[in-house]
Amino acid sequence: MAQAKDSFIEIESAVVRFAGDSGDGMQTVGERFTDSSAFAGNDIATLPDFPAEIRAPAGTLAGVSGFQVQFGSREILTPGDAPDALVAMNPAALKSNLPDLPAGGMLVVNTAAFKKMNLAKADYETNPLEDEDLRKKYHLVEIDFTNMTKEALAESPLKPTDKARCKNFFALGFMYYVYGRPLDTTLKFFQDKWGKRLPDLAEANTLALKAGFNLGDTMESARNRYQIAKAPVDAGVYRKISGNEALVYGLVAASKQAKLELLYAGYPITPASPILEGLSALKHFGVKTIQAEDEIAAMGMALGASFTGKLSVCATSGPGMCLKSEFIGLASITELPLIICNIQRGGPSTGLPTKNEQSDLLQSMFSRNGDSPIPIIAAHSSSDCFDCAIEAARIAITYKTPVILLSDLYIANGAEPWLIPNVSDLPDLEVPFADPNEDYVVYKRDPSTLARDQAIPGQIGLEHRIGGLEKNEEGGVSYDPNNHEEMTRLRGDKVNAIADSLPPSKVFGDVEGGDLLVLGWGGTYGAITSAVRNLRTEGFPVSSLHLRNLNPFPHDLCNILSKFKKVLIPELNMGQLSLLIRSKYLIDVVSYSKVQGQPFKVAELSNKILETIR
Amino acid sequence: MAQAKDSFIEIESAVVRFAGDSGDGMQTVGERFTDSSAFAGNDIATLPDFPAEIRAPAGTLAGVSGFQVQFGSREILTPGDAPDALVAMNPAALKSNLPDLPAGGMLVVNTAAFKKMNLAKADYETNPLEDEDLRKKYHLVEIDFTNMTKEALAESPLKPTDKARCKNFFALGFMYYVYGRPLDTTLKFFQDKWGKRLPDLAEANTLALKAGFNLGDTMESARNRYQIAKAPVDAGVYRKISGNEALVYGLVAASKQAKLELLYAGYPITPASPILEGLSALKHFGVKTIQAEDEIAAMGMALGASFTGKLSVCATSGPGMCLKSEFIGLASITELPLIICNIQRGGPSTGLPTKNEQSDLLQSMFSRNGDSPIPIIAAHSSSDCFDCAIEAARIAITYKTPVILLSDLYIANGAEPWLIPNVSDLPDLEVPFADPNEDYVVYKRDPSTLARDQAIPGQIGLEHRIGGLEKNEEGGVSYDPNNHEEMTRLRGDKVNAIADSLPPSKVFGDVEGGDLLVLGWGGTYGAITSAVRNLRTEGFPVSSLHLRNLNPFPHDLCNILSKFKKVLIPELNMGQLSLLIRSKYLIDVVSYSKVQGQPFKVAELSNKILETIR
Amino acid sequence: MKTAVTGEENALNKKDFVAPNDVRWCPGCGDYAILNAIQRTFPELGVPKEKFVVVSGIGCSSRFPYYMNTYGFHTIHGRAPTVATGVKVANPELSVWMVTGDGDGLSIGGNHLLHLIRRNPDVNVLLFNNRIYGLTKGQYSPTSEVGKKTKSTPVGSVDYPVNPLLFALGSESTFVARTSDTDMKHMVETFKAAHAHKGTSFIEIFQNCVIYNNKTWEPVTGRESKSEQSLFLEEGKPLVFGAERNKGIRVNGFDPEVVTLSENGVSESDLLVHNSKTSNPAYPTLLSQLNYPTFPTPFGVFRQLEGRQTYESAVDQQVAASKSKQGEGDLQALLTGSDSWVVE
Amino acid sequence: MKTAVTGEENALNKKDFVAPNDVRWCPGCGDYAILNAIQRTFPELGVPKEKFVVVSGIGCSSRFPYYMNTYGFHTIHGRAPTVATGVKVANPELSVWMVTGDGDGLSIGGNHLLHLIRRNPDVNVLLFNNRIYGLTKGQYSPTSEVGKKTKSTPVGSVDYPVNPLLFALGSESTFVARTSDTDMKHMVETFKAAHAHKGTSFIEIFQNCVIYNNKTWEPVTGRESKSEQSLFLEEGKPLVFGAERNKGIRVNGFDPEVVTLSENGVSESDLLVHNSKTSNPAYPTLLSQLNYPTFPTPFGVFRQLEGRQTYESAVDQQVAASKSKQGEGDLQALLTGSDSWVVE
Ligand SMILES: Cc1ncc(C[n+]2csc(CCOP(=O)(O)OP(=O)(O)O)c2C)c(N)n1
Ligand SMILES: Cc1ncc(C[n+]2csc(CCOP(=O)(O)OP(=O)(O)O)c2C)c(N)n1
Ligand code: SF4
Ligand code: SF4
Ligand SMILES: [Mg+2]
Ligand SMILES: [Mg+2]
Repeated sequence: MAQAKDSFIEIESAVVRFAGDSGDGMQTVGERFTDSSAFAGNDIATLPDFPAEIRAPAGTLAGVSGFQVQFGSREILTPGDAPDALVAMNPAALKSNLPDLPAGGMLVVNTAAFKKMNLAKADYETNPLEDEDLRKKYHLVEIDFTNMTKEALAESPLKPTDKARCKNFFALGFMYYVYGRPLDTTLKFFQDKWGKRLPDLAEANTLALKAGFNLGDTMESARNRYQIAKAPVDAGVYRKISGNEALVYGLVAASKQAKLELLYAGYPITPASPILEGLSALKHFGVKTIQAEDEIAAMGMALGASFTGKLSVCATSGPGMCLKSEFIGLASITELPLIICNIQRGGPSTGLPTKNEQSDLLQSMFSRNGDSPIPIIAAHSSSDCFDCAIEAARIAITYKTPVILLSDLYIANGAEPWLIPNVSDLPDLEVPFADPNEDYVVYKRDPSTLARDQAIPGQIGLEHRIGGLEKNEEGGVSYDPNNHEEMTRLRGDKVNAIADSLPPSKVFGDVEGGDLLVLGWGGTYGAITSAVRNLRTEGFPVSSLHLRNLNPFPHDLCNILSKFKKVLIPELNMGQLSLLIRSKYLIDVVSYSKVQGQPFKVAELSNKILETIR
Repeated sequence: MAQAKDSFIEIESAVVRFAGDSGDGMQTVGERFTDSSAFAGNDIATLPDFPAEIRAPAGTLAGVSGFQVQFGSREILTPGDAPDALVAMNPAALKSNLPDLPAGGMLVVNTAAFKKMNLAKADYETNPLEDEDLRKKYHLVEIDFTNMTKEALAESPLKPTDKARCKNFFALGFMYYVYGRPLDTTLKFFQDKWGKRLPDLAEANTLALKAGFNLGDTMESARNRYQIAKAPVDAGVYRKISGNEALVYGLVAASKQAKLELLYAGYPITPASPILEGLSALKHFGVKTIQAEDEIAAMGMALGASFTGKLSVCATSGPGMCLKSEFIGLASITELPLIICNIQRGGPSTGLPTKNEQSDLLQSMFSRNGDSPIPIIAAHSSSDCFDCAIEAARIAITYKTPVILLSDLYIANGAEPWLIPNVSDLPDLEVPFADPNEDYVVYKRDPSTLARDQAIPGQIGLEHRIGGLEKNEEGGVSYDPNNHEEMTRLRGDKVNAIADSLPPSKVFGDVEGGDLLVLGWGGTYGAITSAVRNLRTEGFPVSSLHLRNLNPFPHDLCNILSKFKKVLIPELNMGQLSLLIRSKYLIDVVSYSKVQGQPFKVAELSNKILETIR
Repeated sequence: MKTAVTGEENALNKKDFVAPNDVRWCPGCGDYAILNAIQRTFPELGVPKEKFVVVSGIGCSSRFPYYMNTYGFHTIHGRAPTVATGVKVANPELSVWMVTGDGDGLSIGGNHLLHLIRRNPDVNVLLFNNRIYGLTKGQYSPTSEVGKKTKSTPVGSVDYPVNPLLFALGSESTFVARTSDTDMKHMVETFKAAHAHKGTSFIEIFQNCVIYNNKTWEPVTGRESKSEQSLFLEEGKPLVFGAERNKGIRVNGFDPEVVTLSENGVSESDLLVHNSKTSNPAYPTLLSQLNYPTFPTPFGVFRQLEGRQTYESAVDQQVAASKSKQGEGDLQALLTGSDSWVVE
Repeated sequence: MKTAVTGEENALNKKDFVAPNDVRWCPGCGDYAILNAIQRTFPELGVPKEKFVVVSGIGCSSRFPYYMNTYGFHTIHGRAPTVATGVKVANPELSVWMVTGDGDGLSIGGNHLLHLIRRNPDVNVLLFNNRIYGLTKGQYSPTSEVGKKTKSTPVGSVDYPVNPLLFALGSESTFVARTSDTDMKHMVETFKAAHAHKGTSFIEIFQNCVIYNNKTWEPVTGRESKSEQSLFLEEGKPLVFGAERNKGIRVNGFDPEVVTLSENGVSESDLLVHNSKTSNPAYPTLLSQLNYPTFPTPFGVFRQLEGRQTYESAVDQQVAASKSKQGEGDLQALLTGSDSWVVE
């Protein structure tokens, strides 16, 4: 295995995980490593993973924070099943992350942290670094990051505690050496962030980063260096984007394209809060944001704004969705446009608030009393959140309906490179309101979309009343039996009519059918596509289809499903899409559930696929 | 058709509808007619139907209130598709009810009310009584109830307005004559209700009732009288009972049988309010009731009481169910027993609050975030609410889980005779709490039921904490991936384990299978069973099965379904049970939906059944 | 083609605000009088008809929007404040009126009402207090008296009631008033004052439910009792009441007491003088406790605090300030951000 | 076999209330001090350990029950008052303590808190006020100051804040107090007073969030500022404060003002004398408005009203009265009713 120093091993992709205490800045170094890799032309995918506590006691297992990034010269769709290299800044980080490191993996540890107290906090009875097996099983690299940082910063005017906090960048510098990453984007980051305000800090971090990098050069145990070529991506301008950022941008873009002011009302909840926070910083786009007293209020405010003709949005996560359901029913019966984003997390109840799951699909479908169908779409990756926001707005405005947009914690927090769209290429979303020169009929419908005509307050002669009691076409309260049945059917037909506007579904693999179709939705896209791609390369007759529209399903889905001998549906829940597909198409799909608060691993999926095709 | 006077025509069953203004006391006379028929030994079923407004302006169509009763010498399962006799106290009542009266039906009108103003209020341009077609089409009986009542009460000391209000009993007396009903139960009712407090009123009503009866004797147009033999029912003590009454009694009975105090928390909502009201009057049973500030609070209070080891119950209707969903998730993850009754009404949103529907089944299944399965049972008739309350309590206490009990407006308000159970025959529901002499493990499970061990505050040494974050077996907060998956599966398995405790399903008809199974649930039982019974009498190979347990389904359901060539699922919704059955058993069931705020008619169902078996 | 009906030449009148739908409250319900008062008030406010929006929750009272020929939204139980906030923030030019009941506003909807009031958008809140749940047929409400027997409290209620005015004061209200369905003139005056106030105006209206709680306010507002049991607040005037206007309210420390003028040397100058503009809420709080039978019940404006910014104008100002500071948002620049890279 | 640990011979101590779980608040969080104070208070209340139930909502503060070795229920956001009510009504013998945050209790949970307080069950409410959302990482809360910059208000918040004490007073509270995480002795005293009060006790606790709102109360409770900026309420004593105890609060009509003793002839007798038992809430309302920087901020018991029945005892009484009037319910008689008939 030994290689001549400084000779790079060319590899296709690699997975690095940084793990340490919540206070150790692991998210920051992870982000930097990602940026640097993206700028270097690799494709990337990331997985931040932090505890539910704000700052669990330092050094404890509960306080471990991690950040994993996969980068490569080919299309990277997931943050990777397991790290090739693990950086563990303290014993707790080692303890909770080591089980994920495959034998032979690179294990970088901060020896300074392996002191008695820290070991005890991590429930280690003996120092694991003294364990011979560890050395045998992994490529162990022991560095005293703490002291080496202190030495590197001997001249710095910073306080000792502040110096000590630079050790994460020392470690980052070392990993940059190992993976041949350029330092420049990170150095620029230091300048942008602290250059003006805290030049000493910028300087200290610069020194630490460089010292770490240089250490690699002088250290025997850093004997392997890896090189990853640029990924062959389409030409264009790229940026890194997280799902919540993409959602924010998509909503603002939709408001521009629809020529409607955006009003967002939300109540903080993990992992949806960054949407409220992001939009609050965009007031110069005419965006109004309200932090409501709760999720019910957020829905009510958004619905009020929708009544006045604004593009109205709220976002929350599962528990908040429970609270919105009564209002969603009102939005459905009054047929007002509204976008409701659910950034899913682990349930039920408060569940696992900082872990991932996609278990709110059936809730989205059925949380209301009565028959109250509404459209549902799901984003499949961080950048797809941008497109989904625009699609959700299109459906809401065109069909005058609340729309649920499903994202999840993994997509929301994870980041990937994004080919920045040209604003001039974005679709026109404008839909006219009722004409004040015509007689207004509240539930007069467009014959093709079945959408009702919306009139907005402030316009002369269009005064009218809406509400939650069943109405006849003219907008009067009606208890007429046949009218109720008719309106119920129309509300359903209208939602189904959305399918007429959907593009053909794109099967990845054998368009004409084959042995197995892996059907997915939401944030499992990367893992499913990677697994299917790998198996196809190996010659297996497997294909995949990833659904964006979950209600209604696209028209061609029935036909596609019928072309495959078997259908496998992997989901991070107990089989929710499965239930809908089985019921609708009467196909005996194989449901593959994982409910561990973690994304699918590509290997798990590959195994399941192989098992299914036997 | 003409018969000699006073000779009774023997018939098997009849349907009478009383209709008038909300202020006319139609519900009261309907109830009296029902009681009198029940005491006379007929089987009965009733359908009260009143407007959403408290007192819509007198005489208007919006203010019409109706009460329909079917009574017979055979088993009566529905209030009847259409009336044989309609009593219309004013033009508005005539207008809105006449479409339901089949040609040849008896039409009794209060001529005094057919004055210009009343006609206008009912949107009649001419007096319909002057229309020759009306006479041709129906057996029209015109009586000036208003004046005849006045005359009959000439001697009464009541005020003229109070006298006028006795006309409903005059009309009732007349109908008693027509259908040969005994007067005594009604006379007793007058004495019980007013004999002491308002003897003049009791006397006046007595006079009016008798005068109405006597009028029949002297009136040419009352030429037909009908006689209905006693229904051949099991021996025993009977009473009339409505669904909400039965629920109240069932809950109290369950609390006795479980040896647990009953705590009920509720927020008023139509049609569930009578449960709060009924239980509030039973404090001498140790029942505590709280009128909460809303449905969320009601759930929280009930859950708090459940934590202390009480039998906890709340009841609401659809919109209130929306509000409870977050708390139901908490009840599910903390595994606390709780009964949540949903008296369904027309949705979505506020919908048709005084009309019937069974459209909250999927909401019951899926309203929560995350995978959060909970048991669901549905009552199929008014008296069945008693048994269902006991069954819900059994499941909740035995399996430590929230249970949803579905009833509906039709069952809740409608009444039927009930063979009063012997208290000593009721099941024992007692389940022990955790033993203070053993070490307590919060999620230690009973191996057969999978229920956890519940310990209640106040007991020494069993102190513990529960909550909405995922827990490990010991009750500690756990973010461990495998633990979460394990707990999620256990919660699901526990609910499924309930099926082990269910009795075999009873197919009505061909137990060995056949051409068609009509599968139903909830309040459609009477209509489905009547239709199937009638068709079987005519020789058609149709059978039916009515589900009480909707989650989990009984084990034998799969086998039963597989024995029939076709399965028809009639529902007062857009096909909710259908969806669950299709998904679970992959059977191409025929869904038959009616969403008109009205129960199924037997004829509609019969037609659909015939169409389905072709 | 419809034309605007505003301005002098084309003055609005009551009929303009009568919706085509039949009004469906019980005959004799106090809601009719309030509807009437609003329909008389609106034409006099100088607001074009199409700018009115009436938002309500659920309850008998909340059917109100259906009977007003304006834009209207009959929402869900208890949530009208949220919809009203959304409407007002989205379009501050609209004149937003919210109708709620004692159950809708103070039972299920208390939290939203609290937050509406403290945020202070320019919304006029009319709380119809009949001390009962009308629409659900007669259960007690959060304003029902202790011991009240209703359908859900056959042996009397045990919940200590909410005082709507004290609640509003506790919610940092800038305008708190009380009026009664029995007093058309006073209602119209009060509604006009509420409209004139910039910020959330909270008005409790004593309303009679003939069916389930008949005459609940009769001891205070009834023809016979009114002069002795009602106290009409007038700005800058001493708190005087009584058929002969010979009684008044005096304070003793923080304890109010009823005194008779020219008895024991009491004169008008000893009485509390009504000042709805004190910034400390202690005075209106004290007033809110004057209740039948110990005290006459005050009607009028308890509190009117000027100068607190309305929520919608603060939101608008931040938008305007951001635009002027950062320039009108450039979507392409936003999407591109500062850390993009080019792949060729 | 476990044995009871009550009574003199077997006195409880702080350790009995320390749960085995690791405490997971941020190092330096004010919640630690409050936990400590409660763990010191409980053993001194004479309540057997197994009778304590701690109920909370969601938030950093609401993790509290996990750290107390008592019965505990960590419920859902904003709903703890409902669960606490259920527990207390179901079993009045339990000593129920509710922990909530400024977001949990006053944003999403305001309505339940209002109704808990006005119903007056004997529940002790601890509201940890750090004027921020801790657990969701730093958005403003309903108690945050206007203009506050947080994650969700990058250019400052525009919502006028809720005053927790005024809110409680507006909710008909019978016991209102304030204490601070910086003052162990005062916390323990206040918690004991709350326990002693029969009815709902509402306590606002100034709490520091080191991470998202560090030193928010420093100007009032900080070592340097405390003596000049804090006013400790003592029953029957004049409102005096200051390092030299030479300042006091006087009223002018209903307007409070700060005066210096022995300046301009001001003496103690001119000052307001603390009386937590006035039945009219005007006085505690006035106190609730004394705030930094214009006034010293009061700590202690603002209001303590005796004599209002607790909710659970009223419920129990009705049950008992019904039993003694109608006799213990007979199920068979209930089922049979009065209108049954026999089929033979
Ligand atoms: C979520 C929900 N819960 C309960 C109801 C039933 N409900 C309708 S109106 C009402 C209360 C009405 O009382 P109030 O607000 O005082 O209005 P009023 O009818 O007296 O004018 C209730 C409980 C509902 N519609 N929705
Ligand atoms: C229904 C629901 N909405 C939102 C959240 C997210 N959430 C958790 S705690 C919290 C607020 C915390 O603030 P506070 O009550 O002040 O407690 P602190 O953390 O400051 O102690 C929020 C919004 C949730 N858990 N549930
Ligand atoms: S029930 Fe009462 S409040 Fe409702 S409409 Fe009738 S009188 Fe008015
Ligand atoms: S975030 Fe703030 S309130 Fe929460 S634990 Fe940390 S310091 Fe305490
Ligand atoms: Mg009311
Ligand atoms: Mg807080």
